Amino acid sequence: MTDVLKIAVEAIGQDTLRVILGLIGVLILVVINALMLTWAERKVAGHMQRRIAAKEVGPFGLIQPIADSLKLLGKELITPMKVDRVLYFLAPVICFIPVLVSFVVIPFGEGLQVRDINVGILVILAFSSLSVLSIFIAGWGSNNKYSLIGAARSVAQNIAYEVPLLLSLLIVVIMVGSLSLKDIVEAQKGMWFILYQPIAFLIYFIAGVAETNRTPFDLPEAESELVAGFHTEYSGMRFAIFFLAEYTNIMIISAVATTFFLGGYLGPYLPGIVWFLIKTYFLVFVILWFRWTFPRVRFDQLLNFSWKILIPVSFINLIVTGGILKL
Amino acid sequence: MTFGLACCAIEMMATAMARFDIDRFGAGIFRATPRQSDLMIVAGTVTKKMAPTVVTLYEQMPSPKWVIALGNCAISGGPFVFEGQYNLVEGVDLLIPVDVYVPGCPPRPEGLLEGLMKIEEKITGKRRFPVPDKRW
Amino acid sequence: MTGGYLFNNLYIYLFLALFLLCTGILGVLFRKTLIGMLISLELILNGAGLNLVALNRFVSPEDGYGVVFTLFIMGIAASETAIALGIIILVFRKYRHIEGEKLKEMKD
Amino acid sequence: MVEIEELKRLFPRAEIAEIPYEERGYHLSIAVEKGDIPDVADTFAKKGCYLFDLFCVDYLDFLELVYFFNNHSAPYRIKVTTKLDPEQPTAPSISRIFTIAHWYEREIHEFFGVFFEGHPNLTYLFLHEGIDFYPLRKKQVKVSEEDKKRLMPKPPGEEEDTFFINLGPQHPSTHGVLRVILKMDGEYILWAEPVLGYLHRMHEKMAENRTYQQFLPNPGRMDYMGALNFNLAHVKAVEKLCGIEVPERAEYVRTITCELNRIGSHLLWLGAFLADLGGLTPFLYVFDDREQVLDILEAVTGSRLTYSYFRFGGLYNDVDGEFIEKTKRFIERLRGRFDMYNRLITGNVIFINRVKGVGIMDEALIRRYGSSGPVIRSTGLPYDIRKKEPYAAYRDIDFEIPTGVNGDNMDRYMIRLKEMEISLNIIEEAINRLPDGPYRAEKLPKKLKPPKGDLLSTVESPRGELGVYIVSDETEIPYRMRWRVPSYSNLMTFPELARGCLIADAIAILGSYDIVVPEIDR
Amino acid sequence: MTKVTEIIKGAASLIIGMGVTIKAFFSPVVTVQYPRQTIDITPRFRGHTKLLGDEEMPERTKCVACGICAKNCPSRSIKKVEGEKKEGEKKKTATTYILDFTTCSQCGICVESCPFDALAFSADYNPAGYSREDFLYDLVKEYEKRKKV
Amino acid sequence: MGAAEIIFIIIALFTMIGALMTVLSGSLIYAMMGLISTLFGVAGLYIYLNAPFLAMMQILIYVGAVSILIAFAIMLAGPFTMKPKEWTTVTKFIGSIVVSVVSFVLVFRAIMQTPWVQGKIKNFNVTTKDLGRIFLDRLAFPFEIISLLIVIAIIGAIMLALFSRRQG
Repeated sequence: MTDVLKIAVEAIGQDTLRVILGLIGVLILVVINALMLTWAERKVAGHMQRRIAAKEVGPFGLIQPIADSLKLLGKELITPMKVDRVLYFLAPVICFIPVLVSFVVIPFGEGLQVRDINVGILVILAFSSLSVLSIFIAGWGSNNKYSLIGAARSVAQNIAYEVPLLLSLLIVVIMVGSLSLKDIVEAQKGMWFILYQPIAFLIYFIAGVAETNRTPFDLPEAESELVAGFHTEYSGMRFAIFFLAEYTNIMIISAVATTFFLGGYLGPYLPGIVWFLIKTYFLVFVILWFRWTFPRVRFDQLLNFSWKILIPVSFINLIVTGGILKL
Repeated sequence: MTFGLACCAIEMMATAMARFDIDRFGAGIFRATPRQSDLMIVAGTVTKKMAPTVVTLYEQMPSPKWVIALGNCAISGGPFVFEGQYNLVEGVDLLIPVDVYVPGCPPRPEGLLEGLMKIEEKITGKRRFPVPDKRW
Repeated sequence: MTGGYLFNNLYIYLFLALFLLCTGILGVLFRKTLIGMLISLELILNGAGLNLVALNRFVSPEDGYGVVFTLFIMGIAASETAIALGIIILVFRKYRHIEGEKLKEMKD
Repeated sequence: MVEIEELKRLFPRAEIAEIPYEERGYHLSIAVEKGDIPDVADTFAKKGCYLFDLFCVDYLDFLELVYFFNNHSAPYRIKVTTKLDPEQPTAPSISRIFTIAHWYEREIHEFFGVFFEGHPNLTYLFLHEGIDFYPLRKKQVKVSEEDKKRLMPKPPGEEEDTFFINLGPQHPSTHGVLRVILKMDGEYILWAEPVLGYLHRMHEKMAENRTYQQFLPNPGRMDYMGALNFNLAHVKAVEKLCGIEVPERAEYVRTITCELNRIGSHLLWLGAFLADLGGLTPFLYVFDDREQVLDILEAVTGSRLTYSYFRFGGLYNDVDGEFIEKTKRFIERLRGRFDMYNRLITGNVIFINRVKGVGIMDEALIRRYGSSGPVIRSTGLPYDIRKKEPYAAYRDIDFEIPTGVNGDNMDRYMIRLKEMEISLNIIEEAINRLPDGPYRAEKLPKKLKPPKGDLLSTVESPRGELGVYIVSDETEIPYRMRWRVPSYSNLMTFPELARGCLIADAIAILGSYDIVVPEIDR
Repeated sequence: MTKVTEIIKGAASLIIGMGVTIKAFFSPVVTVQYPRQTIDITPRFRGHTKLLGDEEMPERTKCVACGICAKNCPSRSIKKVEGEKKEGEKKKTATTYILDFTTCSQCGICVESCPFDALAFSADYNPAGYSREDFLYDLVKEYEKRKKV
Repeated sequence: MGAAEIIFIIIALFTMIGALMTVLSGSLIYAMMGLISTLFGVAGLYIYLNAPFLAMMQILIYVGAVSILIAFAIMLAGPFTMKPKEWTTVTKFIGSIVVSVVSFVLVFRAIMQTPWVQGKIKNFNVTTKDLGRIFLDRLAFPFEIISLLIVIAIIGAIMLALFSRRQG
């Protein structure tokens, strides 16, 4: 049996047990993070609008997200009549996979990483494309015109913004010479990459906000235009999973930005994980801040912005960086 | 869910705004789609042309669900009832079951908040919030 | 045959690659719409890729040519899809359908 | 612009009479045969007039179609009437000359049963098939089978590659219960058609059942955002009809409160417009300011939204020193807030890109539709009833009318912001001049029985030109009361502006009109 | 080059906008926490109507059940006004005065038209109930309840 | 049978079922779903073949780009038609099956009869660095050609799009 395990381990990777435990940890983290963020979103929104927001349920309204999720659990699961059942059920599930997988490779602290894969960043990028797929399936399966428009928008948006996102991360990969997230963090011991590559950071962050479908790029669910976009027909727990995935995506985008540009878990005095969380949640706060400040861009402007500004700029950045590194 | 029909919708918005802040009770997220709503606030006159839509929307909401009839028009047709009227549903409770009625033309935002607490009272059986002094 | 394990067996990979190839051929032959054919084509390409990597892994593990050529295949597949998409949309705009059989004019 | 001699020469069969404007609210009355209507309309269209209103009055013996024409340069309101047979009412359609008549004629068709020859689409606009009589006829007349067939909406033909979207009746951006059918090609709109009547509350029918006084609460509920302006239009009309003098103090208070109401309305529009564009936070900021307006108005009128504060011959109750104090403080506060709005919204590059060059209107379009208010001021027409036909205390107060250049959403936005500033100036001026005296006319008849006749009263509501036309028959109850509402003609330009737009732009355009649906549906 | 300056200007405008919201984030909230706090209701607030007590005889209201208000009401909200003549008094005294608040439009015509000034607006600003019948107020009874408080 | 083997079998079955679904399902959207599951299955097989980089690239390119493009095509070509008719005539179907089965049998025999020479090194381990070396040293010319091909494809796609826009 040990023999088998050894070979299994050899075949799959390292320590299966560690991965499984890590996955459970990640799951808990994902849920807690999403709950926290719904609360934070309300509070940030509230205070930016000079009101209190969630307050009456629990101290500072901290119990509110739990109460909400319990409520959503208790809701009736409606399956609308004309939906494509398989796709309708599948979409929230698919939506959740990339979220889980991405967390596996993110280094939360020194040694606090579920699994250091030597193609780590590729894992995140590869699986993040799945979330588009889930939006597409949700939109298609819902048999609702608003959902379908939302899905179409989402697909186009993701194609457009995946490119600058990749290119700006590629710059850092070139500088480090490794695809492993741990190596990237370790390479920033002297200086954070944001100081070398502010433009890349900006492009990554903008594209990241677009990838998570947040304002000002929240076209797939643009409320004033498409009611609720791709999840118009979803209710109860299925809707909650979309919600969960959205907030976790924000977290991932911020976490990757932290790892790539802000020195990850590096920082004086405090333990690594604290630094990591501080940096990540600061970026999350900025994303929330965006949402409660800006109006939404228009669809064609969104695409033009990516194709005409972000992609050329990041190409130039890439070429210049490559040239400087070789010289 | 946002379901502003008429005048009262403005007061409903006012309730969500900074001065009254319905979000304190965790009820701040007005969803535009019935699938994700728990409470339907019918704020305004329901006409006969609108009635089928109201019913559909109510049916599209996942249970458990509640309804507040906000304003006199939604309760009984309000000031628009007269003999020979041809386009009014005289009270939304003729179409869908209503849990709490908030009268007024339009009701003040406090009225809506009070209605919300009444809903909670109906669900849990007790009132968590202090009762403000009754004014005469 | 290396080892007793299924996943260390060259033949199983070859079999899977062949399976993908044949289903792909099946799809290309009988699918009605152009998109359907395109999808089936992807299956064939995948089969080829799998074949290459498996042979690379078991027959000549010293170098990575199979892997590299699979990457080439991916590049080709992506560009092929882009072009095919363009053509399909063009056909759709012109004929209002995307059914391969009905496109008699293309033969002339 | 319009000369009587010329008209007499052109239409020898018509009865043309000059009307004392001060008493009746319009200048010229022309009675023509129904066959001449298209010619008359054509003449006025060539002279640069717009169709102010088109409606019908049922006199039992005959139906009277009333056309009101006006022009934007100097108000010269012309009433054109024609008599129709009540049994088989038919009239020629003028929807080809004035596009807005398309909808007015549909309205008359379903409410009176008048068949318009040459009208392309006489289907239900306000009503639905459950109502099988013509509601506004004095005697109950059943809808004929033939008419019923005509009224049923024709399903628009679905072609390949296009699909239909129902924007509303329950949709977050329609500000109420407006339904717009959009025919889309992907994200682009090919064709749009508003469907009204989801909030038709029968105000005009109700007016025929209630005394002038009992109708007081209604206008405020038509346009709950500009309740006081609507209230004023009604009160002003009845006062003119009965010859009631209004004390000067009341006039000034009316001006102040109306302007406050206008600010409140524009503020809400600002928030709602931004919410349509996806920015929610400004909505809450404007409500913060709006609550101040409401506080001021509530302290004097007792209500937050539907005030019904003006009474015939004056006001419901007087304003006090506290009101003036509060208003002055509010003026200071709001002036300070404009800078914040400019930083948050006006300068924002996303906002600018969303609104600039979208929904461009020009003068010709406006003339065909007879739009009014900030919507037309954005094209550069300085047309404002407060200035052109001054009422209340606007006679004494000098103010400028902001105009735009391009007629796009940006201009409409800028004009409304500017109008708020100007309203603040007007309020300040009016407060400084506020005379002492009674707030209500002393001698008021116990029962209002106005003399026989008709009258038009116009007011500049926050959304534009509001008109009330009253026909009195010497009883306490109006014989016919017609409300010409500004949002109606503003909204109807939507199909034309939305064509070829992205859906996001269409929603921005819809938001920029500042429509209030109950006002359109009445 | 103009494009670059445009982009920079645009970014600057966005940052200015963010400055506005972050300033609001750290400024005090304007929320009035109903039901823990309440807004001062203005004395002119128009709630439903109430009957005023007679100054001379506080046990009875000023209402003499003449029915003028019911006649003038635009939406026939005042359902029933009844009174009886007590011995030794000149006028009738109202015994029931039923107001159907659900059709009231709070316009104030009844208050204005009352020749005895017996009606006024109450400051009952937050009514809510479980059925329509909750708002069929009998104003005479309301008056008696109020007297006790 | 270890855990790894069970997972391997599951992945293999997943791939095969996905492939069958791709060709046999009636609606294009399900075909796409089948393709995606096949792609994932193949990616899993690549991991078993010690090529994790390739597996990730497989997902990134195939799932992230190719299938999204296909989704786009489905959406553009068949707007709001949930299930475009896919089934063809029976004769054609039988013919196709015969062709594929015959080719399957023939190639399978060929595979089984070929004496495969197994490599000497047991641990196959090609790192990303090695791949880069191969690309830019020994296979620089094909790499350039592929790059050229992709550029041509991009230009061609743009041309097609412009052409179709002019038509529409």
